[in-house]
Amino acid sequence: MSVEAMYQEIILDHYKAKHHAGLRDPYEAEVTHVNPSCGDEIMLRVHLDGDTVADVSYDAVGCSISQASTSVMSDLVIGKTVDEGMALAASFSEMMHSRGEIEPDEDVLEDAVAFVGVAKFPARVKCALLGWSAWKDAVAHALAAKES
Amino acid sequence: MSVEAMYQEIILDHYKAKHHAGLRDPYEAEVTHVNPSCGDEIMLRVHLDGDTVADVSYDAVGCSISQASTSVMSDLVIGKTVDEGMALAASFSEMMHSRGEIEPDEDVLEDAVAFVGVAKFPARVKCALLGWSAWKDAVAHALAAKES
Amino acid sequence: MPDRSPFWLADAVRPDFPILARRVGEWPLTYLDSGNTSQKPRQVVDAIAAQYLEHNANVARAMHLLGAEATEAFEGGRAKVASFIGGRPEEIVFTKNASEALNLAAHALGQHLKLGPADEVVTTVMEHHSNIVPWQLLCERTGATLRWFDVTESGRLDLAQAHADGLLNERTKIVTAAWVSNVLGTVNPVIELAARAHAVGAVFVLDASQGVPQLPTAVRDLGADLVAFTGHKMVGPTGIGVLWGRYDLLEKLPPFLGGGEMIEIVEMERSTFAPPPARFEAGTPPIAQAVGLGAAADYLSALGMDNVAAHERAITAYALERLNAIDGLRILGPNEIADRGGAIAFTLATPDGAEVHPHDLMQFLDSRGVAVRGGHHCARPLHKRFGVQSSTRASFYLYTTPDEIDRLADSLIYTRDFFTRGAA
Amino acid sequence: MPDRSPFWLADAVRPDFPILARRVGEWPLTYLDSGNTSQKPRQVVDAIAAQYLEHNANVARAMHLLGAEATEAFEGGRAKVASFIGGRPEEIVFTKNASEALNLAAHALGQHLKLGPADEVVTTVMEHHSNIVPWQLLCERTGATLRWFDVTESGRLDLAQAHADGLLNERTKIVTAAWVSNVLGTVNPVIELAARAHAVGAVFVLDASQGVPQLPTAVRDLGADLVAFTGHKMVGPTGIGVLWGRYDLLEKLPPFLGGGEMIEIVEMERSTFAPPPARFEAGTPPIAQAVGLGAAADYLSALGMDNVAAHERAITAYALERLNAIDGLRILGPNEIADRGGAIAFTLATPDGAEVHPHDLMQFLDSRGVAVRGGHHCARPLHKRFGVQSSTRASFYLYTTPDEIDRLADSLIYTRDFFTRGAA
Ligand SMILES: Cc1ncc(COP(=O)(O)O)c(C=O)c1O
Ligand SMILES: Cc1ncc(COP(=O)(O)O)c(C=O)c1O
Repeated sequence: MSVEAMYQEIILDHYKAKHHAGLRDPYEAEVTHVNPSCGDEIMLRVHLDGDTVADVSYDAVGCSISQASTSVMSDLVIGKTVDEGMALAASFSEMMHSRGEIEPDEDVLEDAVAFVGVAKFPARVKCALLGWSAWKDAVAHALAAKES
Repeated sequence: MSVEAMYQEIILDHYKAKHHAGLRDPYEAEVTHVNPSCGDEIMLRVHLDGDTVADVSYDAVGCSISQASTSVMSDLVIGKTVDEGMALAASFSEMMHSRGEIEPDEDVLEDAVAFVGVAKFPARVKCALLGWSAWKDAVAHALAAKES
Repeated sequence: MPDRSPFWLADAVRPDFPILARRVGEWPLTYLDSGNTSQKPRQVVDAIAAQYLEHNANVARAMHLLGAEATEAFEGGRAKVASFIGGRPEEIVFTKNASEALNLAAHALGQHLKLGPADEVVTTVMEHHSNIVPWQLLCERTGATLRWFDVTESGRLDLAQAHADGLLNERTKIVTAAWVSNVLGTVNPVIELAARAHAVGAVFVLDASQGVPQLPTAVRDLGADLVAFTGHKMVGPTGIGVLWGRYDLLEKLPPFLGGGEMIEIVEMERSTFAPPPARFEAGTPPIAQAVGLGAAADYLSALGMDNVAAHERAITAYALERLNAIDGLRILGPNEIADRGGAIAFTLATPDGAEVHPHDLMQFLDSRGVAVRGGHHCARPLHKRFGVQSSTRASFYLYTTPDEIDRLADSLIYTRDFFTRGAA
Repeated sequence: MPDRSPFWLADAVRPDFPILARRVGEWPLTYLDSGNTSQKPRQVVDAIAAQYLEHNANVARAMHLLGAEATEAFEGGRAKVASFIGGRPEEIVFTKNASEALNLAAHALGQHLKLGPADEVVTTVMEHHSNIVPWQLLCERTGATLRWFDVTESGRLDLAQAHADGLLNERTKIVTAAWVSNVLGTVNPVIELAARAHAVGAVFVLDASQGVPQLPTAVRDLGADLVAFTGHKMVGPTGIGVLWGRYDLLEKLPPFLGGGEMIEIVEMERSTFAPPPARFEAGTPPIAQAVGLGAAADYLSALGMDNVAAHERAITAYALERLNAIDGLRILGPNEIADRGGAIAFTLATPDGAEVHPHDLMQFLDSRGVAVRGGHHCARPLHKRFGVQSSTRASFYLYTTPDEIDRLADSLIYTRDFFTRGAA
């Protein structure tokens, strides 16, 4: 697959106009994740309302893949339950580690299916996962905070 | 040259019965030298009487080459002036670094000419020089002590 | 040879580097990441293979035939490296890379100078992380304060500001800087820095990782007390670096790593240590790597480091010309060839002003066979100083051709236009 | 294969080691110094050459095609080494040799455990200098006390005496020992030592430099918290060593060397560090060496470490038999094959009781093509404990044949007789 095909319109659109970007209140957990090999960084907040992901807000610098993936992620998980969000994260991660050999389910992953091409470029898989890992980590923190 | 030829009778004789061995009083300087690659060690004392090397005594462990060379050295320098001893040390060192290509002067180096064969075995040159370096170092210390 | 092409060296050496004939899909490989690591000529790889297959043994402590051959080859490597930089063999300490050499310098100097809370260590904001973090860790251990030279907008050390701020003063115990910046390409005024450090009684440590590969080096003329560099950037193997030191300073430094080979007498209660360089080389040294690095020094010497430096200048000048002609491209650091090495870092924006992220840029270039580096190049503080998160870096070496620069420029334009279309 | 020779492995592998076909004058080379460093098969040398000539680039930070290939090859090496010892890739820290691995352990543990004057570190008198000096330096830095296990006359750790002396107690913070002694060949009761260390709450560090090359290794079963070993003794390249650690311990340890690759975020004021193993790998790692070590692990795995260990036992048993039959020869350490590795150190005396010095012995053997090591083998305290200044050591590996043992025995007799004649 060509690199041009990997950079699908959807990805470039999200990159140009990131959804849910910026840091907002209220939030229960804030985390910073870094991809040290390329320097991409993200600070991400999660606000839970009961079991529901009420908001995800973030401040991030990085490549189009990491930025667009974070934007798509925020679209997908906001309004879902934590469990649904985690299931999405697992599906996305599975797709990204498939080297492009899984046919992703567009009904589930929506815009995120655009990243299936990225899975063919192992060096970029980390980029696509950066926002998702930050989100999972932040949710874990938020749940832990609720417990105690 | 064969290894058997390198181990001349003279060397083995000195090895079996080391001349001037043991640590004696009086002395002006005592040094310890080590060959870390093989573990050979020597503690050596020098007693100067004016400009004359009145005694060299030592306690050493090591191979036949280092032991015999120290024994021969003590024979050569005891009773000589410091300058004569240093000149001998220089001649010996020159012979040892010649890779066996110098014809040593038996009138000057006496028994020490037996070590010319050792010069053909670079790994053993350090062995033959151990006692001589210790002697030069001890003399330097003794002279320095006299100065101050 | 007045009618020789200014780029004759590349044509002469390329047959020695079979990897440069590789293709990336339909494109020829265009390797412009030599500042990261250089390619290796057959001569170096063959020397390493011959060492393993014909002369392999441990050194120093093995005195049989193979041991003698291995020791001669290993110490021969040390002697070649020494003469390559105008030093003496006993001043060459082999480490695993430049980073270890700098950590060794930090540990040994810290202990030797009895560094404490009243002392200051000075580095620069343009350093590679390997010449920042060891000094941060040293300051953390000892309570000393880390300070640094800033840079000007054009990417030169801001000596005037440093002077005004009294950056170097009687509290300064160690000053360190890179000879050549791995990002900006800036060649720093090493002799002047050394003199300023010495004027306040400080030790001057030079990170020559990007200097030794490109410039003829006479280590004594640079004025530095300790000099670190790395094998893999000078057509040599990975797994070996060098710390050169003035012998009278090395002699005073305590050991860093302990173990076999660096000792004199070991008792369970205490040990004494060998003289330099052995004192700083604990355990089995990088034997085959020293042989390989010796072969690398021979290879470069045979070509002539003057020729290598002239080629670097010519190809960098050509690259500056081609890159400066690209709309939206902004070069970080010196934009003229004076006092400049063969690394060019830049950012690229589409006509609407949006930056093409270096990571995306790199990927597009790679798809056309052009290998550059995107990121902060182990110099995050410098990028922050320039207000950018990251950059793209093309870096050149003796085998780089003007055709490769053309392919770089064409690919940059293509990529910028792709992202411009995306915006439309 | 019931009628296979017990030494079939050597015949099978010798063609892979061209150096073993060398001659020393009129004699065939008899390489019996594998405990010092092993020879390398073509497969390992070819893997290194291919890495340099076809896939060379820096790792992790280079994301172009060659960078991806180099990263995959390098991390592939890590994965192979991990599976060779039954560990996980993220538990494998690459160092330059075993000595650096042990120094890293000493520095990181010392800081992590906040070692101080009330604490004790325990090693053994049979250690290689590389497992003594780092702990001496640690104790010097922190004020802790270094203590050690003694050995019995037969060369085993004296556990009874240690128990009686309360060697391990509530002050003990670190216990370290060799798996297999590089001098005596003793295989130490690692699992028991680990359990005793853990019983007093201490961390157990294993020097497996002579163990991993010879014995099937399942690092989790050994019970050690940190395990060090070295590439060049296991048919791998020089310039690479390994520190394996339990991940939950590695995760808690502070960095040792600072620089590129081991960081997370660098600011001039402070830095944060990457998770293990990167945290402990500052600078460009030994890339080609990791590829070579991976090939070495593959080579040994394909033969089967059970077979390698069986060969080591068989050849050592044969050597013990031949050497014990030589008048005047005294073996240091275990004289039976149980719990014994493939290194035999000995002294040799003429009938009048005079020792043939190991250095002289070695030279005579070398003149007949037999390569052994004479000296203290980086274990001076152990030699002192046995009341000898030095010894001669023959050490074997998968390619050692009974013919070679015969040549060793014949040469020893010849040399003893030469020095006997000298005495007459
Ligand atoms: C038992 C033991 N520990 C440590 C070492 C040190 O290994 P290296 O020299 O590769 O650091 C050796 C080998 O020399 C050894 O035999
Ligand atoms: C200026 C500079 N210093 C230090 C280093 C570190 O060298 P190494 O990674 O070989 O330790 C590099 C290269 O990465 C460099 O460019």
